[in-house]
Amino acid sequence: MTELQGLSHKNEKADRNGFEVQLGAFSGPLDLLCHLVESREMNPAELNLTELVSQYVRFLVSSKRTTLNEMAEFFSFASRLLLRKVHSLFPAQRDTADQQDLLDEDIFTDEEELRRMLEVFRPYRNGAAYMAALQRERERSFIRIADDESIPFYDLGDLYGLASLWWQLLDRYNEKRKIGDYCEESLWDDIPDAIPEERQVEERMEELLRSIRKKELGLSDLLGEKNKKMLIVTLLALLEMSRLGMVRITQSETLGDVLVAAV
Amino acid sequence: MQQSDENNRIGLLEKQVEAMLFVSPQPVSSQEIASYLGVSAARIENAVKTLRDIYAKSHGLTILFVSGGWQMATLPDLADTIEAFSNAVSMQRVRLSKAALETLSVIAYNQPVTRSEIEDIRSVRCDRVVDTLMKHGLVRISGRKKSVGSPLLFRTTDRFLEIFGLAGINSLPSLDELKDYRAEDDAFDSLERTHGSADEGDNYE
Amino acid sequence: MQQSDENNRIGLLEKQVEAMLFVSPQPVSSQEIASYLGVSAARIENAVKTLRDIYAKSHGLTILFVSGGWQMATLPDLADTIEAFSNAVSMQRVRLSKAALETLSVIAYNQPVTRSEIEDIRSVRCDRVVDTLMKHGLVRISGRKKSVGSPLLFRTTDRFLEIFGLAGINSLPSLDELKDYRAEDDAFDSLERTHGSADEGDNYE
Repeated sequence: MTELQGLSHKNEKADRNGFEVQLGAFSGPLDLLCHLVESREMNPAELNLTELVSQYVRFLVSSKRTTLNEMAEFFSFASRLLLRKVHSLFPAQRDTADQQDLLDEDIFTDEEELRRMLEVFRPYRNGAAYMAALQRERERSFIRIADDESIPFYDLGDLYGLASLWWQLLDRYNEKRKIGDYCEESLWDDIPDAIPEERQVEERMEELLRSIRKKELGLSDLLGEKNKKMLIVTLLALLEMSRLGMVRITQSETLGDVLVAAV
Repeated sequence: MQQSDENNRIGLLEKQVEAMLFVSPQPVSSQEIASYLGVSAARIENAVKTLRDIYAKSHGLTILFVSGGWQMATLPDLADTIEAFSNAVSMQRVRLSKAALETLSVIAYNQPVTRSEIEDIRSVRCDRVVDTLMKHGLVRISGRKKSVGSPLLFRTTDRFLEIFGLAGINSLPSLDELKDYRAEDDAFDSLERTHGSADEGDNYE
Repeated sequence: MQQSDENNRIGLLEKQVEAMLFVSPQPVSSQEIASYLGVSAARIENAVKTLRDIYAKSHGLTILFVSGGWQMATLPDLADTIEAFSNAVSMQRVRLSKAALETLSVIAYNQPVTRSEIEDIRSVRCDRVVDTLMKHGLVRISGRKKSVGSPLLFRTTDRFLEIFGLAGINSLPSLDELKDYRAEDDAFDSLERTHGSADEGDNYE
């Protein structure tokens, strides 16, 4: 993660017209590719895969405020694009047995295939944009507020809807029994946040900076009382700050407290 | 209403008040509206008066003054029509709130079941919801449980089976039948799977 | 307004229709009203037209045509006022991520459609998004496809039409017509801003 951050810092400086990229603003790899094709005014009929891939990867590298999950998904797509290119340049490798499996999984074979994917995808992307506009317009009008918690309504007769609600409830119930004191947040909190996100680390960095700017603090103060997740995020934040030369970490005596000061 | 200029200005205020009364499920006092719109309560009173006049002239709606506030409602003359209509509509085209549908699912999968058992699973009270379900003929009382306080037991009705197109209560979808769309909640699970053989479309993560 | 009252005078039928639209929590079709009142649907259409004209002239309310029916709502111009007035109205809004909208568009145009068909088009996994859409009641399972593994089929719901202000699924322009549709620059702006606060922890998908 620190590597990626390092790269993105570099890129920001190198790329003068550098526009901010947030993967979260894209719905997926194809959405980003469409955006690239449009913003660079490439002719989809003359898609140059190499050029597109290199732009795509540059985009990913300069991407900001991105969760690791997002990044992973986009890079996985990018690597398949690259692999494809390699195979088209070195067709001989196709014979290797273990490469064969990879090829079978692959979804496109060349520019033609990628172009076809984009062509199929693009109208839906427009459809989504159109629907977003529709929704915004509709949301300017309000209907009467029902006096109970009856929004949203479910059409009766939707058997699968009924069934899935039950299985969700059961999940929640079992979870509740498992953890004893159940609170709705904690369920969602734990799942996607299991891997600390860059954003969390960045936020923590700012917090830490604010507290140590006033006075030098011991590591034990900074790591105290927090939960496990917070602990990891704090450690990552400290490492990153140290790497960037934002803090000075010292230990005055063996086994003494480690002191953290802002530089 | 004499001066066109004044008319227009009052027009916007009236529209705002009208829309507020429309969306609000409870009566709203002039003071409350006034504080939201940043005008005097007296101006609100005037606006409401104008609205009431407009509605009184020729509308199926009216503005009532109840428990210290204004509330939009249907004309008293139409009471019979409207009451019958709203029952008819809600029977014909039943739509349930999430709370109601959840409760229905608990009853369907666990029948016969008591109210406190339902509440245990949903961790919210459900007397009102159960009443709604009974009113719609989706749920019925099927007896009393032989335990302390002998609480009522609830079951789904034949109408329930009909509406959901079920041959019998045993045909309710199992967890397995829904696995097609249910999200894998465990992030690590999906990571692991990319290393193994990628079945279906899972190889994108 | 300055004309005589006669212009604004409406008949009993209009009043009834107005009151019905007022009480109904969901859109009501002309047929539904007609069959209830025992008059022709054409007469109802006319009555609604008269009401719409009256509302258009000087009211804070309007009558929408969504999901095949009529629905009373506040004027779009008053959106800010009403929003500030009542927190509860925000419940009527559904925040969807860009991925969710895209998936919804694939489902809307191809329904009924399986998850792997959606994934073929979007080239990313969609279980989480589909799950979210189902939770919001915008999409439902409509059965199983008769093919290998008999995967579940998904459809949009009436609520989908209501949320997007569509009279029916046919009111969406064809994909061909959208070929050159470009979103205004800020079309997704609000989405990005709320990106971190969607109800799903993992709102990317």
